Amino acid sequence: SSKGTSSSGKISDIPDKISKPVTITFWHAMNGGQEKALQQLVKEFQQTHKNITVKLVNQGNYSDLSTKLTAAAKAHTLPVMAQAYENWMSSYIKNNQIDDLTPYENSTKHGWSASDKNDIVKVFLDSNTFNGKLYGVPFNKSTEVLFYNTDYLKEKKLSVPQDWDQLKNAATKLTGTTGKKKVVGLGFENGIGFDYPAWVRQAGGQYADEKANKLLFNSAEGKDALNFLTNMTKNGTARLAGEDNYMSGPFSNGDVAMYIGSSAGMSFVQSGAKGKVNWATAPLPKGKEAATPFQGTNLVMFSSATPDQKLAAWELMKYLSDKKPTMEWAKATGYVPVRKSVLDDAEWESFIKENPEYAAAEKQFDSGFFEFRSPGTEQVSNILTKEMQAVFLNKESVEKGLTSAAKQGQKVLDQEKDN
Amino acid sequence: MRRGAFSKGFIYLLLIAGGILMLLPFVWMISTSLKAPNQVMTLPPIWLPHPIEWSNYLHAWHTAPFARYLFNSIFVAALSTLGVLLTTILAAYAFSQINFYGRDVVFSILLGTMMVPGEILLIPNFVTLVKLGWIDHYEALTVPWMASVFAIFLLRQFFLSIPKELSYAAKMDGCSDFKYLWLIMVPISKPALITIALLQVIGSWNSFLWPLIVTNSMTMRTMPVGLMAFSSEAGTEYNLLMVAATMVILPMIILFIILQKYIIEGVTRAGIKG
Amino acid sequence: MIERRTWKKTLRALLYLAPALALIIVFDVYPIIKSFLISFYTRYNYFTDVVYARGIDNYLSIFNDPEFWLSLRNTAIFVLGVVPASICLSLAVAVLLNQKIRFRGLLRTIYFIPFVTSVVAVSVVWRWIFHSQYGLLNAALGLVGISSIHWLTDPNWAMPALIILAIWKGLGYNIVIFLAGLQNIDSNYYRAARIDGASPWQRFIHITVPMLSGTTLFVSIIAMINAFKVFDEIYALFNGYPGPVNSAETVVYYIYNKFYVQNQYGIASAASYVLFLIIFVLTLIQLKVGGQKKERTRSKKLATGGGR
Amino acid sequence: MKLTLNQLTLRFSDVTAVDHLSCTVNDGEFVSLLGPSGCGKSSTLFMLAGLYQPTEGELFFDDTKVNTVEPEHREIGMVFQNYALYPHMSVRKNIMFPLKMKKVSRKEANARAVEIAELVKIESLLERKPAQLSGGQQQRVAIARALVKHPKLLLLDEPLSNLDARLRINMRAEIKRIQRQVGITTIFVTHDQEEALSISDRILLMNQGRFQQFDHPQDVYLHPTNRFVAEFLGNPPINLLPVNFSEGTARLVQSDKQANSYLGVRPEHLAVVNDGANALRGRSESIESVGRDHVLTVAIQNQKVRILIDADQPIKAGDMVYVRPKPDRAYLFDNEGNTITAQWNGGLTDD
Amino acid sequence: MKLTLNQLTLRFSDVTAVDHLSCTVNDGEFVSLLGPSGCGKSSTLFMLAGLYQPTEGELFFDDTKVNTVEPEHREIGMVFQNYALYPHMSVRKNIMFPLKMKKVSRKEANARAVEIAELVKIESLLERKPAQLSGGQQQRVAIARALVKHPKLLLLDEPLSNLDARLRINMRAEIKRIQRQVGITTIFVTHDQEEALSISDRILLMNQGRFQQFDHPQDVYLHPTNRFVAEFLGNPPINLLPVNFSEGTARLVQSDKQANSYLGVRPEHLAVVNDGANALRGRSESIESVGRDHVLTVAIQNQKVRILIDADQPIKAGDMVYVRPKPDRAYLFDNEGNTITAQWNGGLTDD
Ligand SMILES: Nc1ncnc2c1ncn2[C@@H]1O[C@H](COP(=O)(O)OP(=O)(O)OP(=O)(O)O)[C@@H](O)[C@H]1O
Ligand SMILES: Nc1ncnc2c1ncn2[C@@H]1O[C@H](COP(=O)(O)OP(=O)(O)OP(=O)(O)O)[C@@H](O)[C@H]1O
Ligand SMILES: [Mg+2]
Ligand SMILES: [Mg+2]
Repeated sequence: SSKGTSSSGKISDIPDKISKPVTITFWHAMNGGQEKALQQLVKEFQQTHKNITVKLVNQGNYSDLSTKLTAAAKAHTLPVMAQAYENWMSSYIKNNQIDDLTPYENSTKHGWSASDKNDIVKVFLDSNTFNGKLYGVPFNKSTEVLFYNTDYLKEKKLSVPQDWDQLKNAATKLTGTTGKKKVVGLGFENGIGFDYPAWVRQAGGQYADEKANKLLFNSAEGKDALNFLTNMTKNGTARLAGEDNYMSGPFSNGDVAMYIGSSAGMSFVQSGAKGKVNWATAPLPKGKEAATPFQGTNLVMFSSATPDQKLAAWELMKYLSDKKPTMEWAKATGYVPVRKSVLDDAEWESFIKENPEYAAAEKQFDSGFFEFRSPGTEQVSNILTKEMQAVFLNKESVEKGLTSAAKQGQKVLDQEKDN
Repeated sequence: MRRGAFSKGFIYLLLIAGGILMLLPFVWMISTSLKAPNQVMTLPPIWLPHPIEWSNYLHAWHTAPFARYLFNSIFVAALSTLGVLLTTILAAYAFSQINFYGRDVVFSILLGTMMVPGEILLIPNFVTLVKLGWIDHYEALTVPWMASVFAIFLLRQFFLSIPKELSYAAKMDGCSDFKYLWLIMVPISKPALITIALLQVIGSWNSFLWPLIVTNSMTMRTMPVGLMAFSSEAGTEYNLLMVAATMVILPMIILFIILQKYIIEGVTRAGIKG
Repeated sequence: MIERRTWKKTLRALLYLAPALALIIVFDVYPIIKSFLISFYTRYNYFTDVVYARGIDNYLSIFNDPEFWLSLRNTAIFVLGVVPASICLSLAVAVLLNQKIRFRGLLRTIYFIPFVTSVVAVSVVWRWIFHSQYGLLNAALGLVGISSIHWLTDPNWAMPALIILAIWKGLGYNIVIFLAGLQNIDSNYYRAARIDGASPWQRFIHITVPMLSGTTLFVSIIAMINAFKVFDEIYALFNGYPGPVNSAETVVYYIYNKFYVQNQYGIASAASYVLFLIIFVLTLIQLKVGGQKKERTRSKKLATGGGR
Repeated sequence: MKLTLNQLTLRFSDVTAVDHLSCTVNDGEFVSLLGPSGCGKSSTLFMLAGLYQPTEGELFFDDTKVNTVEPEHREIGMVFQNYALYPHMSVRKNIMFPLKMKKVSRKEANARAVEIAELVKIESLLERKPAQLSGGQQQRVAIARALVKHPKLLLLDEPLSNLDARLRINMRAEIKRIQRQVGITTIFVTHDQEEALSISDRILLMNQGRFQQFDHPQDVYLHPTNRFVAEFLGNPPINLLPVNFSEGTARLVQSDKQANSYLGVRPEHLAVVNDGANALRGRSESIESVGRDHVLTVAIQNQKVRILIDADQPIKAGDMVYVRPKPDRAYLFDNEGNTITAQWNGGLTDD
Repeated sequence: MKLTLNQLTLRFSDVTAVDHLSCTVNDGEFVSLLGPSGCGKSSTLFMLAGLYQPTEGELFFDDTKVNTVEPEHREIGMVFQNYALYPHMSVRKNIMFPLKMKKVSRKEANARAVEIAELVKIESLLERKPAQLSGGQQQRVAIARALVKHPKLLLLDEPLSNLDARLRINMRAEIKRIQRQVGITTIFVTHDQEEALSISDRILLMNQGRFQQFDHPQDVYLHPTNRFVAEFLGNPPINLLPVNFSEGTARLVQSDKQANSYLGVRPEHLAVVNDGANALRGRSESIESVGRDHVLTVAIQNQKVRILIDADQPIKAGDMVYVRPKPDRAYLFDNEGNTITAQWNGGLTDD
């Protein structure tokens, strides 16, 4: 199958301007406050783009959205644009369902200037680039941070951990009975397999080679990372969210002193911990290297749309990733802004002052990386989760767990490729 | 006599113990819906919210267009239930009273359709609805649910247990098969029909993925979709979610309280000797 | 009156069946056939329906997949754990609730509530009940000296936890059907049995159970089918994961995963048909066994059929 | 409507309920169907109604063959042995149902239902459900439902079995009146012989699915065509004495083995007389009074004979008496049970 | 077992089915319960069985109050008016069921079931399901089921209504025999008076839920305590003539208005005589023969009177005849229907 060439992606196809009113449908998975914020941005967009009507369609959560997109692709009723994760995008590209945005990006009339391109956080652009072509525009991005209970740290006279050793040390010290509570030092979310790439990177290793479609984590560094985690879970200084589902629960209860989790969880910690514990966030401690995964979706446009619609979609993408909108978006939702220039903005700075916990995320842009994007990655992470759980439960050795995960995962990737 | 009182007491004890277990999540739901966020996830759980946050209800109600959702839910549930009753009564009649060629084969095939996981059928059905042009229309929410193999199977079992004497008597009275079905079998099967209606309404009411998939506009969506507004990838606003969940299930509980009377009100067969 | 079959009757039956059949063919049979075909496509484009190769590779691949066998095993355990217990319990509760007792309406409503309560509320509370540290269940077990069980994080206990939840959740549904079935039993038979000296238990065994056999057969078939297709409960209890170390991964979870996560439509379809075949065979057996019993009770129908 | 049954047969898997039954019922006739329990009476009615398809044979209404006509098109009124009332309908609705099926206007249907309900004396029960009625009341509803539409053929399967004697006499008079008025051909199954004898135009007797006799009531009673009919009718039952019949004279014998035929005489056709000519000598054993009847039991050799006597007849237990049958009211049956029509001069001897 | 009913009352929402009924049934007695349809017979049995709780009053078995004893502990055998056979059990299983409940061994239970089935002549039907039986056969299964366990109290609700006369006589003799043998106290509801009169030790008569008379059969028949009893029993029914009774003499009057009492005479207690002393003069209207009965109808003034006559009495329609009641078999009832016990010298005149 031909990769990435889409029929309507040539510069010549891009209209000069939108002369007739055009309506674009935008399927998203933003709910509650996030949806309200998105609606607000779109409203503002439409005020400056009178010819464009944006129909926002809420398609539930991400998994519902994905299902719906699959169904729509099958029925040939895809919208003009949608949110998409990178690994979804690689499927869509394989099936020629989304458009290469490079011509738009480079279009003199409608594209980004060089400074624009530089301003957008590199890791975000890179994660949207497949075979040298841009297929998406970063939209709602989050990252992993370290949450910690400031009271507990103060009590044990610990400073915020900066690297693995400090982390391990703090976890050990924080574990035990504090007050009336039995406290565990460090917590991880249940889908630990999804975090594993970061740990491997921090250990100095590589998780996978995307081009070769090869998993590489079954390496010395991979083992180091897993050993590091396993030692802590086995001696009880670290735990998974487990039956508590999300770490935000036990953390805001004071049952866990620190945890590593998505910055998107902050609002939940905020409301859950209110009046119970004091807390703050910090960038992830580093191992041999600093490495922070960035997650979240991007905006894509589907090939089935008309040229006018595509141009309109591009305009919207451009707008949403512009400085002011992305700042508004970040402020309203807790996602990170996609432009570096935001960080120096006075408005943003005063916002950060009021909400210092949001600072941790943006501090990590430089150590940021994006996850392995091939079709099947999600499944590989699931396999890893399962095997890591088995290792934590002493059902398997680190060695065997990793080998088995690599074997199963590689099989999935190979199948996906054939698919 | 004393034994009777004793066993009655024992029955109550069992039923109430079981009842508490049944009620627990419901109570939790209501109590959570009245909590401030920081009381939601505490362990051990807080059962009596303090203070009681009535404002959660107001807040949740405004988060999504629940009035519209409510109307859609009622409309869709009513329509698809009526449809299901109609098709079910007719089909169950054929399966229970008419001995036709291929009856057992057709029935087996119908049974078979229940055994394929619905997850597999979602997308082909979506495609069909697109071809019919029903996406984002009430047709998509109702028509596919207007026939239910489960209901046909259930009603067939009931129809089979109606004494044939009644059909004889009806024929003597000059009643055609069709009229016999509507005037005798249907009223006598009231408990079964109400059960079917109840299960259908609840199924329709609680169905979430389907309305989400086959509709695109807010104005076409139903109550459970409203629950979406309170979850995100990283967590859930449980207190508001429980408000919404309470709003979603309350009509069902009221409906059940109304309908269960009719399920109890069985039909005695008196009037037929033997 | 059941009698000889004729073409005229067949035509009439078709008329009665037409509305239901039309819908079922369009929305059930057609997609089933369609996905059945897909289960034989080994290389093809799902979106354009262009098929490059057909074969039974999908089937071979699932049979060679240890994960599939694991999910099959888990499903079997689940079905065996849920169906008999659920039927017995719901029958018992239905019979009790059918008694002339006070607060009957209220109690019925209470038993019905789990069936309508939101899945999220249910899962949150059950996760609390199963919580190893703060949970109700462990507290109760602690009273009888059983030490704390890690219901949700120990792979050995995840399935029992899931089974308990599923029984609880399905109870109301079965009870409602049983209640409707109980209404169908004429009270005269209970009167006769009391005169014959039958105790409440004996009346249950000799009148209720046999006269309810049609309903029980129905409920057990439905319960079995539903148990084989279990999915939501797993999602709810383990928050989207198939339990610790996949200890609660069932066939439908497997299928879901293949279809919606991995986009392996052919394999997912193939797995569906393996599941289908298993359920179908078991249902036929159930119908046969249950049907024989009913044959005996309903032989009057056959007999009138003799008057040709 | 004339009714013709031609070799009508109904077989269940292993039982022949009705066995080649042939007869013709005239238009407007009132026929009672009599026979022992399980002899096929209900089955016959069900075939007439079209509810059972005959296994063999033909059925004609007037001159149309109706074997395959659907029951609902036969215009029949039927009272089922087990009532078969619609449990979910009130008495009123039950009775109105056949009229509703005939699309009679609601108002008229109601009026007619009320009228017929008064006739069967259930007018005060109209709003009740069948489950709230006594057995006899249910039965009366069933009668009302069958009569209300003035059917062309009325099939009554023991319609009065649960009614008290007084009501029963009333009801049958009413049924008979309506039947006459409208001229409905009626088949009436009953176990009450007195009833059958008093209201039927003709009586059809069946046994084990087979035809026995079809005649006017007094003929069936007084001129039975076989021993079954003679034995079946009459209360107290007919006396049957083993006799050796030859040359116009019947001689009482000791045992069935020695008998070549049986002499049947009904208790009311035996008289206690003073002389021994054509009479049998025996010892009076007991006198029983039941209501208005006084039954004398006489032992003649080793046979017991019952005789109906007047209350004032001065006979005591232990008396030796002569018993003589009315000559034209004594029947001779051969060993197969058929009536011997050969000349019998009334000669009778006990030695 | 002795049975005592004390002011037993049963009310349904708006109907009083049984109204303060009191009586005592002796141990081992065979009592028939008689009364018009809907008078509360079945309801009374249901209370005795414990299936209905009396609204008022008390019920004693021997000397124990049993109002609240559960039916299953009362050791009762019952034939329901609607049979209530277990449809899912074969005839054999139906009959064995009460024994199974008593934990009688399978083998013995089966033997007893077969034995009793032979008694009611259904031994060939043991493997059938109730739905495959005729009405009478079902009824016999119900009888067998009630008898098989030799209960302490036997309640029979019209157990023979669907049996033919011959079988009926057989059955009742068998029931009576078992009842005697085991000494079971039995309450028997029937509509067949002849039956009630012939097998009961005593007859209890009810009307509209209320007690009427409880006496030995011939007493009820010959000495009715009120007009209801007199009218209810007897076939053809008693003749009731409006009379003016004074000074020991009854004078026939034209209409009910003029009457201060009624003279009741059963048809068999009226004789056609030659002289007019204490007799009424009338015109013979018709003679009907029904089975063995010959009923002469005589018009006396504007009253119709039925008389049972002998077949050979030489009376033709149109004859003028004198009709005279047997003096001690004629009853006087006052306007409330109570029997007037005042001296009546048999004097009777029609003017
Ligand atoms: N469930 C009920 N609800 C209301 N009234 C009832 C109910 N059952 C019986 N009755 C009424 O109570 C009265 C007595 O009924 P019961 O069945 O005892 O009569 P019965 O003497 O047995 O009559 P039958 O000879 O007709 O069977 C009747 O008038 C009947 O209509
Ligand atoms: N469904 C059936 N299957 C098998 N045998 C049957 C069935 N129905 C009736 N029979 C048998 O057929 C014979 C005739 O039954 P039918 O009901 O006609 O008798 P009946 O004359 O009405 O008797 P009764 O006076 O007892 O009601 C009986 O021996 C009966 O057992
Ligand atoms: Mg019959
Ligand atoms: Mg009764």
